[in-house]
Amino acid sequence: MFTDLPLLSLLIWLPVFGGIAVLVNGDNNPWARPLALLISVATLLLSIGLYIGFDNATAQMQFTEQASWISAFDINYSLGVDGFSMPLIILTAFSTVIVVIAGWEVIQDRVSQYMAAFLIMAGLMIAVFSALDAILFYVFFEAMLIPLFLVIGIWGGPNRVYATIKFFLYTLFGSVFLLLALLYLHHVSGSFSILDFHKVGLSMQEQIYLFLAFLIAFAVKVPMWPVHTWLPDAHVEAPTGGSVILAAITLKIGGYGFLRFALPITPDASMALDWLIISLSLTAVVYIGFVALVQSDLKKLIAYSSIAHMGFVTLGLFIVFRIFANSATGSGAELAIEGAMVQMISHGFIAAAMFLCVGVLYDRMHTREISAYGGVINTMPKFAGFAVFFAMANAGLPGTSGFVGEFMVILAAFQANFWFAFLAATTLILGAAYTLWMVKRVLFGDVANDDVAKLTDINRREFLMLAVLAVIVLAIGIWPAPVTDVMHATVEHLLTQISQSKL
Amino acid sequence: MTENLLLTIAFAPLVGSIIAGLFGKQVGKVWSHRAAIAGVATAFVLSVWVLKLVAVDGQTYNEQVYQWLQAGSLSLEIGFMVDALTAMMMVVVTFVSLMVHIYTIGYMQEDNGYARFFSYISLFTFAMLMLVMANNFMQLFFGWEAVGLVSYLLIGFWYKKPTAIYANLKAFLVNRVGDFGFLLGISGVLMYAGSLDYVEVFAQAPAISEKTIAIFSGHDWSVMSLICILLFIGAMGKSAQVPLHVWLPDSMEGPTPISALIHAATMVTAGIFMVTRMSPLFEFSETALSFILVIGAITALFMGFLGLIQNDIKRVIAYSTLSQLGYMTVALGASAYAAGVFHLMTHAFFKALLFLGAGSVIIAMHHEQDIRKMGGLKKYMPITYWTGLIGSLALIGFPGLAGFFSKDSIIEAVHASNLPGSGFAYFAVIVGVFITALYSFRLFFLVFHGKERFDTHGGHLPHESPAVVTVPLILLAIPSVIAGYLIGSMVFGDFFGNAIIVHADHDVLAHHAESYHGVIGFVLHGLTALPFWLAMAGVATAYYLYLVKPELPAKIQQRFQWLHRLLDNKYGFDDFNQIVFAGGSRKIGQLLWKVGDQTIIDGAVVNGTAKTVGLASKLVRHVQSGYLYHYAFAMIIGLWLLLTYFVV
Amino acid sequence: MEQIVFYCFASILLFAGAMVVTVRNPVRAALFLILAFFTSAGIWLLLEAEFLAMTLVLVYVGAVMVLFLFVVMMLDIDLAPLEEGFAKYLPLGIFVAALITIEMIAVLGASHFGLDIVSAPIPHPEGYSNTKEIGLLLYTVYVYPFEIASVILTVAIVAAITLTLREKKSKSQNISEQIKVKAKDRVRIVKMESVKKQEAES
Amino acid sequence: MIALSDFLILGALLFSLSVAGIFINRKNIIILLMCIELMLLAVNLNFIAFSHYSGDIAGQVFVFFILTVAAAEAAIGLAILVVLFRNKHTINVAELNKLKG
Repeated sequence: MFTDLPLLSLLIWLPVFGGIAVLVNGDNNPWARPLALLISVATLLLSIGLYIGFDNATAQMQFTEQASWISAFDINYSLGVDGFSMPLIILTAFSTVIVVIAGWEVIQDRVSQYMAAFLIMAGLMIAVFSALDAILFYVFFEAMLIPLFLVIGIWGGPNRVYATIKFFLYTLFGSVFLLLALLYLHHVSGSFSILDFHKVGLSMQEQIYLFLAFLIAFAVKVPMWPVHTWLPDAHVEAPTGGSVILAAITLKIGGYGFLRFALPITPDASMALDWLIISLSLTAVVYIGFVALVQSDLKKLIAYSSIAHMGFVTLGLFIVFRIFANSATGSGAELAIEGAMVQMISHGFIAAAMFLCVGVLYDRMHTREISAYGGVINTMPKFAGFAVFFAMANAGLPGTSGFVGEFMVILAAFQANFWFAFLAATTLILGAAYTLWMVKRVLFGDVANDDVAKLTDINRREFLMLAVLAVIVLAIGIWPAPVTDVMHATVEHLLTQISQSKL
Repeated sequence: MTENLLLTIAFAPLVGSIIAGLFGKQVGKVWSHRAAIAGVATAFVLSVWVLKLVAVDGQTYNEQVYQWLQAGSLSLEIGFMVDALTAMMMVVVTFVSLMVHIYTIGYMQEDNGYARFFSYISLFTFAMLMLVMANNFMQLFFGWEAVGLVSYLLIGFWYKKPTAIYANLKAFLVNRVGDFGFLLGISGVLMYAGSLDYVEVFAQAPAISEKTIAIFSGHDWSVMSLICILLFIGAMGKSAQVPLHVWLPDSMEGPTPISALIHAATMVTAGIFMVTRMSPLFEFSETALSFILVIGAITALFMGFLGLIQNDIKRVIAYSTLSQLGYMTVALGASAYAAGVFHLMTHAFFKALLFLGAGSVIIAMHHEQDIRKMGGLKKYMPITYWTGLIGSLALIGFPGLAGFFSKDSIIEAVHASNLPGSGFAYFAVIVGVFITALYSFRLFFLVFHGKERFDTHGGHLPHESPAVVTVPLILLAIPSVIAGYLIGSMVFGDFFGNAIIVHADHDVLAHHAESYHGVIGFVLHGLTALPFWLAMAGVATAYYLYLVKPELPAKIQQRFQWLHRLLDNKYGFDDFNQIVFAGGSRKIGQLLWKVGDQTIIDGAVVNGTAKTVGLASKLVRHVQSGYLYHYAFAMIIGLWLLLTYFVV
Repeated sequence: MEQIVFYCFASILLFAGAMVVTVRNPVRAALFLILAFFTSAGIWLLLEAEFLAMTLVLVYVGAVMVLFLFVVMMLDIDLAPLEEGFAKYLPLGIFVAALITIEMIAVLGASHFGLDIVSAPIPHPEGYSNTKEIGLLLYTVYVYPFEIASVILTVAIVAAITLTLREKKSKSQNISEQIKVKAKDRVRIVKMESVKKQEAES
Repeated sequence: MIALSDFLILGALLFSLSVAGIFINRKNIIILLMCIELMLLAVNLNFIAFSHYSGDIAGQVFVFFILTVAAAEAAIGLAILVVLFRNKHTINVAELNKLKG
């Protein structure tokens, strides 16, 4: 039933045109919010259709669509999803709903523009995940930045200009190299199809250069140490919705890029340079863990914790070569890649929830300084319950989704090298330390000041969005199989791809 | 045994927890505790049934409930495994938990977080059951962390108390250090066994013990030793072994019922349970066993000393718990797993009894916990007094009471062990007996005998606690007396069957089993043995120091000031952790953030690039003067240059 | 004969050009520019470009230069500051100009474009019309550029007018507004205590 | 006969004169405009001379276009000048540097 529809096109263009419709409606229109909600929910429902119609058994691209776009350069409008992109698309659609709800009362200024920006962004991000043509991917990859740039630049905090420019320049800097790499690949393969890129043979030197180009482009997005400093600034200045999308989706594009481009196109270079990524990832986990510990700004702390968590993603993706070399049992490589994917998805929910929690506090107190809080649990018990829950999830407590990815990656990392696992596992301590210390200072204790005493507990809207997230985080933690089942075939396919040398 | 039965046992407390926790306000106080108690009671009754099925009918169970995750050929599952060890733990856990639930009705009556408290302790019961019933490492880790979470929540139950929220953070983080090792150990198991299922892993154990791993290049370590030590680090965190013991005394900031349930009877014994469960692995590594033995001995002895100078009633018992956990660990190290678990069980009863008794005293004293401000409570609180006496005697190993059997079998086992470090361990446990008796009866005499030093609050004399408090005391006192008589089957018999595997060359208990001829003989033998006389000496010393000559302890303290200071600072562990780990990591964080992120990356690289571009533009901008004639001049010069180029 | 005319015109042209750049008064400069255009029209006639010579006189002298004169006279220009640095930059100007001249002559001089290299063209036959030839070319080969040029001119006209158009206050009526006016908008009735009575009483 | 080079040199001299004019009249924008007209005249002279000597009428067509564009340029230039003067009450180039970086 679903396969007859051009589902991916619908998923891309429904929010985009819906967003435009909201925008055209004007600011004073009371329908801006309900309309945006309607569109986002419709998108989510469509994306669930993707899940239902998805065939777990094959690694082939599914729901493919193909149309000529710029025939002179052989650029096509070609779409399709596999086990990597499908969950991310659902995540995107879901986050958009949450963002719309989160901005419901909070955004009073230019409502329709705000909603439209997020809807359009959702469409563009779904397009990034489903594009099978390199140029199409690149166009959406870049276009997606524009709404985000506007969101931070218009609804952001006092230092938003610095943050947006930093964010924009960083990411643009990276994507220039991506474009170069894609053009070169077109030159070699004679096509812009990503799947053709996967098949094209490349010499070691070519692969190294291409890999470095991909690395720069995607490392900025992930963000990996040391190109991570844009993220805390962007998060601090972004409005809550912006932070949610930034953490939940934008960072994932980096990880997705590694999966879609770097690993299959340049397997030999990935293998030769895996030490680089692994060391950067471990640095991210340990170094950033310590940095997060001393943050005095709530959002910065969570932003840094995001970087540390994304370190697990890149770690999981690039330890596979070492696992192949050590191959004790053979299932470590699957564990690593799937762990990285699960970590991405779970981080999407948890980081979103954490930022929403900060947003709830910020809406009431208008400060993000940890020292301004204390004893919030006394006045906001329901909120505190959620906050502690998400903090525990952030610290990787079993039974929450935060545990699954970390657990899988650490298990796999041990098979690559004991010390990888050792350093990665420090997150158990560091993650708990920075998260729970923050919880202690913000939530627990006696009421710290009059402002805290005047706080009101979360309303139904806030309760709803946090509860939905909590249920999902719990569900994935208790039964992650539905998430991983969809990617088995794709992971197997990727592993055969990268285990065959292209030389 | 069916899956539904086990699911009911595990989930009944969870249902109770959810009702009390999420709907506590709607259903009210009474229904909150009814729901929670109903859940736990169901679990207890069914657990007893399971124990009967295992012990009498000889059934075991090991099935998966559902597949948690699959990756490649690896399948991670949630499932239950029930054998004698599990069944015993289930009964102990649910029984103590049930007692604590009932007791809580009285103890927490006036607290605002009444329903929340019930929700937490029921949740704890669920988590602990998941831990003991697990049939694989992943689920074990789930339960492991879940009990840690509940412990965190309960220590910080009174979240307004700064010390409580400090203690709960500390407890969680120290536990996480243990979990760090534990998780690495699990990773090792997966790598070398290719599975996380107990049965499959244990089947692989002989093969794994052959392998080596080069952690530092050039040094080959035995994989099994590495895995076992890593796993044991997890146990050290949870079971509060030196140096990861620091959280347990502080955890007394939580309400007393949970001190009894979590921080004495059940959760802290999870490490002991885990090592016992992994006995098929640990048996292959003498290095690990030796390590366990030494760590346990250090804990048993040195934590006992600390109990001598504490004045907080709960802290004395907490240090006693630490010391007793040390005994259990020593038993594990000596491969006397059965003795360790046996002590775990008896300890669970009498330590819960002591804690609940302490709670009863605390209620009577209006939440005063300093034993220097008590005394002479015997006549006001007879039930508490007598149950407390039973608990204390059980603790010091008075012949005939539960603690005697378990402790004596441990001491004998250590004596028989010939692993490296067993000599020290034997010394530690023997001295420990004296120390245990000394601090136990110091506490006992100071609280129940002697002068009445308490503040009567204007004529309000202390009185006995209500029935919901005293009934659990009595119910716990019963097994504290009689549980020891199970020694015949549990330690020297084959109650545990295949649940515990001991290699013939370590089997210290088998040696004793030969000379074991019934309970009476064991008791009689105990009356002539060294530990008994040491214990009596301890009691006598306590009597002399605290009842006969109460001014003497202060003099001794004056005399040995350095020693007192050392003990008062708890050997400096807390200060060390505070300065080196907490302070150090904050310093590292500051350094990395300020220097690494802000100065080097942002300052030099990111903004440095921007500044360089800015500087260059500033220079170039001077060319763009805005004056027409400058541009005209430039154009003409350009023209001239072009011309010159053509001419030349 | 031709040479005499050429040198005559050439010297007048150069003189006029020199005066344009040196004379202080813009009006005079414009007038000298007109002289320069006239003489160069003469030189163009020597080159048998009758149509362009006429165009130059008609368009430039007749239109553009008149425009210049208008503007110069219309604007009340304070000349003093405009002459600053005249003497200061004179040497440099002459130097650069001389340099360019020398180099151009080196390239364009007799050694490359002398009579011996580029011979004089064959005179056109009787009945030859320069205008007709240009027209033929203009409306066939160059028809598109021609159209574009016309567009450019139109745009220029429009642009010039819009640039200089002053915003005048409209004198037109807004009838609807006039109708909507109510009495109370126009007349404000102020209530005052009558003072006369009291005066009368007192 | 008059050589082609004579015309070209005349054009060159005229051009150089206007270059010198731009230099020395650096403040007066009207004279600058006139110098540009003079420069165009020199260029046109070259075009016509070449056209004449090579017998190709196309050169004259170009002059025609140049005249057109120059007329447009003069018109707009003067219009800007008028607006400028109206707003700033000066045509001193030294004061017109508002776009300066």
